Amino acid sequence: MPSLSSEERQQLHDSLLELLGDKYTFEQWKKIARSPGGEGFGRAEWKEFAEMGWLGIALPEEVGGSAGGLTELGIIMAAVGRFILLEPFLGTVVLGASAIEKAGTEQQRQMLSEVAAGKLLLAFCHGEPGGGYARDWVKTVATRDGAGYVLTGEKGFAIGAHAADQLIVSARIGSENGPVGLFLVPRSAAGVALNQAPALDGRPGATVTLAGVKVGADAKLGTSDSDRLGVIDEVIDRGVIMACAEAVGAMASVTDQTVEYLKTRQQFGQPLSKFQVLQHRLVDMSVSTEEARAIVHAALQALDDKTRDAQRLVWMAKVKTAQCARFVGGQGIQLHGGMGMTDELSIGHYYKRLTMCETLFGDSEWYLRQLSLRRDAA
Amino acid sequence: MPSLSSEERQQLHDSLLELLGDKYTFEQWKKIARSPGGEGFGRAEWKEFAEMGWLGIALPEEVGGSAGGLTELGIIMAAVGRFILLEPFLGTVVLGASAIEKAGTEQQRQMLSEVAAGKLLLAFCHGEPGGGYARDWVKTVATRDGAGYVLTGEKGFAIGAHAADQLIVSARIGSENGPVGLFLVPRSAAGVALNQAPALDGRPGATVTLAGVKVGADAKLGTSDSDRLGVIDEVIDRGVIMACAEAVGAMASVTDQTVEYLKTRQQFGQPLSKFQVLQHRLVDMSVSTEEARAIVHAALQALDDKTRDAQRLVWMAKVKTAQCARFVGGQGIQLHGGMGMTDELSIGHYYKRLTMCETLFGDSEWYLRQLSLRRDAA
Amino acid sequence: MFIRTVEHDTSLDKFRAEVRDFCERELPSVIREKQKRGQHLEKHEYISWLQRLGSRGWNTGKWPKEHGGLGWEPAQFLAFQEELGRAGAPPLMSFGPTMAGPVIYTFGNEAQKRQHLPGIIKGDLWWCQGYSEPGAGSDLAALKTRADRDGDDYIVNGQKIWTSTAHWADWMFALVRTDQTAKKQEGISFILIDMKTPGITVRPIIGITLGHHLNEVFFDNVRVPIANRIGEENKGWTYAKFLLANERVGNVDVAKVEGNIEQIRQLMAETREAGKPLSDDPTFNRRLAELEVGLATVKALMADQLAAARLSGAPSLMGAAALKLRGTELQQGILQTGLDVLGRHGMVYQSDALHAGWNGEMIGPESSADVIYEHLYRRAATIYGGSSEVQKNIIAKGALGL
Amino acid sequence: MFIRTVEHDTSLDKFRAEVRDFCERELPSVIREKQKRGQHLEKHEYISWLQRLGSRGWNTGKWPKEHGGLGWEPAQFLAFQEELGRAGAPPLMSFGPTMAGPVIYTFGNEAQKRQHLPGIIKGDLWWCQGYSEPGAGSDLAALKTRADRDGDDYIVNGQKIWTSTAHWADWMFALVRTDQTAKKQEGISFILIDMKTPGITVRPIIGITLGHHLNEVFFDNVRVPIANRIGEENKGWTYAKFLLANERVGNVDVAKVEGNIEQIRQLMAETREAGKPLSDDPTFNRRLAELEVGLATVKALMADQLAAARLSGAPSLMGAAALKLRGTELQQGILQTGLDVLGRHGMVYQSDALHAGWNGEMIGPESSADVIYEHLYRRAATIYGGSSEVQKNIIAKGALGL
Repeated sequence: MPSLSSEERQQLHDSLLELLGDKYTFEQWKKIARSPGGEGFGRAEWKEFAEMGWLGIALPEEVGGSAGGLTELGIIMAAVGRFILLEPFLGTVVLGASAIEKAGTEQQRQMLSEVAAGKLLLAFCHGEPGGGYARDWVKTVATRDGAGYVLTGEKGFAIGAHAADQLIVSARIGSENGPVGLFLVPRSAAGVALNQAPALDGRPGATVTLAGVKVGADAKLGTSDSDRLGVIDEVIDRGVIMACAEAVGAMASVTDQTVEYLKTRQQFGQPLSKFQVLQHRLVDMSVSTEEARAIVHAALQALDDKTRDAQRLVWMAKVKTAQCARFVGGQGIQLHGGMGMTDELSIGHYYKRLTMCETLFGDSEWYLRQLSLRRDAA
Repeated sequence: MPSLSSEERQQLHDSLLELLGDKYTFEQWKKIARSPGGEGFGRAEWKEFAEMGWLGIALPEEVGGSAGGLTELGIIMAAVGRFILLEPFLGTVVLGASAIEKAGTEQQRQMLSEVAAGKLLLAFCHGEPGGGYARDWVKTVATRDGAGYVLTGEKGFAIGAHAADQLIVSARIGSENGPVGLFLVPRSAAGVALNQAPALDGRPGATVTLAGVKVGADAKLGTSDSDRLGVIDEVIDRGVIMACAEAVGAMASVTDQTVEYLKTRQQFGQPLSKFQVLQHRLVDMSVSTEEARAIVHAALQALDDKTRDAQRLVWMAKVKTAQCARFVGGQGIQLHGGMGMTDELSIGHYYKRLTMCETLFGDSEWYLRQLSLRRDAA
Repeated sequence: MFIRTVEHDTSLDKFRAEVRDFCERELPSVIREKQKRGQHLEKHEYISWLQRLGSRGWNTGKWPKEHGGLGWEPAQFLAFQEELGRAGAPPLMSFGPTMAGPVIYTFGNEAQKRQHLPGIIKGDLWWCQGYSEPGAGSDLAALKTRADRDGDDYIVNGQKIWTSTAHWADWMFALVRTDQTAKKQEGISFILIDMKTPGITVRPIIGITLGHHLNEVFFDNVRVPIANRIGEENKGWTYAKFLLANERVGNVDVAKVEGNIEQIRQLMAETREAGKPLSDDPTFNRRLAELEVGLATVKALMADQLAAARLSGAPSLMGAAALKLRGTELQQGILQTGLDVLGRHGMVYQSDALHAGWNGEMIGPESSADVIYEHLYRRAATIYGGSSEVQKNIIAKGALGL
Repeated sequence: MFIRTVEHDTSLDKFRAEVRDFCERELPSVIREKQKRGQHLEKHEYISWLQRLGSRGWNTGKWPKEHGGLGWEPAQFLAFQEELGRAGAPPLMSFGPTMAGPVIYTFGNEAQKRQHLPGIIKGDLWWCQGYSEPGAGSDLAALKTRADRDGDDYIVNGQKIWTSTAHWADWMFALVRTDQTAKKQEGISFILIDMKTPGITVRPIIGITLGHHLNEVFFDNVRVPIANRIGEENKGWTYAKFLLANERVGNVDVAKVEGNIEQIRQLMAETREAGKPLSDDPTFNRRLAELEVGLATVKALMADQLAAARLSGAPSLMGAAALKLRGTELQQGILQTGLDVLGRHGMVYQSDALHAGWNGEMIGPESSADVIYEHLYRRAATIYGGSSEVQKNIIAKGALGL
């Protein structure tokens, strides 16, 4: 798998931190998040990220990407986490783009150049009410309608769906027992109804009701009618590991912020950082971050190397990262005391984002179950 | 249920601590435990406990007992735990005696006066290989033989079986589908073979093979052939809560010992007890002990009051006590450092005994499972 | 070990029935409905309910009879809380009945008792707690808000922070520094402040819940009569600690915790994984069982503390600390489990749904917003009333002599 | 984040096959059999195997070639350990190859290298570690054993404790105080002591395992040539820390941990609950999965440390501390799970079965005694090599600047 050298990775990492540290301050974050009538993220910022080449990092060169590996995309997602960026990386660059790349025709894959250019926003609408985290629970049906299809069903909450240009919708082709296909559905198509709501972390998204939505034949990703659950599995795994990478960046920031806060906060005549109990807590936060970083790195590499145990490593990384995120996020608030409880400080927002990363695509208990059920895959 | 007043309980408690603190020092403990060719406990001590009235505390007055409640027996078991007494309280006074009391005929119950007098040692031989902690797993069969029975089967490891005068053996009457009865089997009866071995805590016990052991009609506890699984359930529950009470006493001692050790052990120019991390660890040990004490007390009272939720409380007490015992025992060793690892100091022996109490009759996970399966019983 | 006898009181069955019956008749349907939906009450709604309870003396049932209470035994108070919880009534208010009241009747003078106790008993007035300051969190005694004598008044200047429901409060009990030179615990006085006094500014703090519960309170030359001081000048720390022990026991509202578990059980039944309800899932059931074990333990610890309080007038500082530690951990554990269920609905947080009149469409189970609100709010449970770390310091020093 | 590239080396497959083949042919059947039963090896058995490994240079494969090693990359060393584990070979010995050796080739002089490295490479000689003392546990630098100059010798007096396998050792590397007046870290020297020197008494400590592994070692006017000092006098603390970082990485034997998990999996299959094997039990399977996640994490941390060691000659003190923390917690977690299985067999501990020639009847699965022994022995894993608390102090100071 092509990927950048260590030096190029270091440069990418440095440029992310430099630009974001400079421009994406927490004050700026609040402005974007709270902009009245806004979409919950910054269009201008998205454009700038595109110009930096970040959106196309893992896309093929022929669509304007850098042909980097998932490790490189992971470096970007870690920075996304470190600054709790509000822009739709997961929905568009990770899930949406990989669905199109893996399942789309040559022509459909041309859309990826618009992704790389920051001109196309995507949302991956797969999960459904009643399915929980199960990946194969699809009740939405795409019945044939001439050369095209009519989609009917309900899709669960997806962050960013409210602003996506195209929804990528899974549906069973022909009947409720048919193979699962993936369809491009314009958000503005007739029959698409969104129930917009914020997630725990305040990011808007929506559930989607498809009431006889007519789409053309070319709305289906790929040409065959074969079952796409395998592709969906890969797309979700990519979402999993990228949410983990994001969490690792967020945890690193929480740990840093908490160390700094305790060094300055005076109580009982000395900085809180002088209390051994708090020192050890910070150590546990730091080591937890390091644990997650190490196993996420190992999983990214396994994906890039396409090793046999890659999926299992991704799931293991999810388990460990979720557990660490819970601990680090919770302690971030605890050690900030009352300050951790206000909406004005960043620490609570990191906590919320970590909670999202922890549960997106399945929580640690769910993956432990999957790991124990599919031990033979090891 | 008759039980002593708070003042009488306090007196009982004080007399236990006074006598045992005086006579059952750890040096004495080692002498008893390591006596070459010994039985692993002290016969002389047992006699003395009988004279103090401790063995009959919860037995009826007509057999020489004090007609105390289980709360009083719990006070004794807590002292047993505090001094990690080696004598067969659980097997004889708790399990054996209650089986006879609950299932025996008037005549059989006369044996209890020998228990109270310290002249009869019992072992409760119920669990079997392959059964795990399941309480209804009985494959041993008692086929009829004239007026008596012939017992055939295998019983799992029971502490104290090596020295018991009578084994109380569960067996299915008539055939492998028959009702479960309880039988008194002299350890010396023909056809009884013991495989003696030490448990983790060094206390000897044995597995028992019954190869066509002939016993008389009066060996069966009670006269009817009705199923005794209900009685067995109650006997085991009594074992559970008394093992918990024992663990509470042992935890209190571990906490005290560790506090004392850290107050004297100098490192980095000050007593270890001055390090905040260790202070908070001791607090967690102390609070854990207190939690276990509180819920065990609540369960003892529920048993004495025969409330509807008594069994559920006993199981909950087991879960909590086992979890606390694991923590307290483990930290006892950890905070003693290398000293915790030698066979010469008491702390390792407390650790081992706590491990036994934790797992006897089922561990915390097993009871959590039972609690969640029988939620309707709440 | 196992020495104290807690009597098993079946005579409470009648009392329980009385409470049930009362709630049935008296709990306003708007409150009942809001409670069911996890919606937040307006102050006037809350007060109207507290006044009804007050008509029976139930807000302060556990107070001694001599001070206008009903002299309830611990078991009766627990039973009362349980029945309220089961009836879907709002939790009891603690600022007046559990915190201010006992300090006033224990350390206050006759005039103060006459002035303040009836309002607390009747449920008319709302209290808040002026303890924390920007520079005094864990280190409460480092507080700087000062009260300087001027004739018959103190002139109060300074700032309190994290003041729950200060925007609703009629009165605040507050710690202020009356001696600037003494060692920090020794220059503190305990005073009662009428929140309508000129010079007080209450500024909202929006929490991570997105709700307004906390406040900053600023004092700019606020005149408080010296007659409003409880007990002796500069002895406020003693009363503060007395109050804290009560507060910590009060931090653990057993009925509320029980209600939370019930709520989670319900969430599990309403949430499906590949079509099957989570209430069939062994892992979730195991967690539920573990939470129930935690509840039983906290109840047992609570029974001890209430018995101790009955014997000696207050819970032990050590016992209260242990109870607060484990009670708040349990609360967080329960609400974490709730969140783990809600992940399956996309972790949507429709905080607007917490207010009456919202007419959006709920995503996921009806209680979702309430559970997430509570989860976020209770992150503070191990911080407020003295953080868990502070509780452990207290036990280390006080109980273990470290 | 995610910057370093660890190459994925398929060329190791051939090496792995070579190790497998070697073990197949060279591992004595008596060792293989004992390993399978979890029985303890005699010293001569262990040495005979180490000598065979030594004939290939494999004891010290990760040493640089210039010092007689094979210059293995981290991945090759991990692969080697894994194959040994799978073949049922005993774990590698760390005192010589991981601890003494690297200190000697990094800080020792030519004569010392000539004298000591070949014996470590060949696997002929047994080393032990003279660090802990009765008054110097966590506070290692408080050690008191003194070495006073007398001509060309040091005269050593004092006591070491918790000395693993001192009763087998030919040599000890030890920390001794050579300056009684300097600040505690600054008066320490690192010396090599021939265990046959007159004046040394080794006294066994029977552990809670009931086995003899630990010792006290007494020094009564023991003459050690000054030529046996590594590096400069009074600079021993520097070498000691270098060694500790290696020791801590060595504390986590990944192959052994992997073997333990396999052992537990086997125990689960052999143990029944109401007739059904525990390997069908979802709770146990969940725990197994969690242990596997822990193992994967520790492996990832280990790969990092080995890479760091390759780049800079030694693992980072911080990274080694983190790895030691989590690695030993994992080990204890695995062995606790083993114990939880064995509770179902009555928690019998037939420690005699750990020695060859025992002909009793085993109660429960064949590995029971070994698992309990290991469980008890590994209680010390969070104590030896610097307790977990000490590791956290190291990270707090060194990595977080607290």
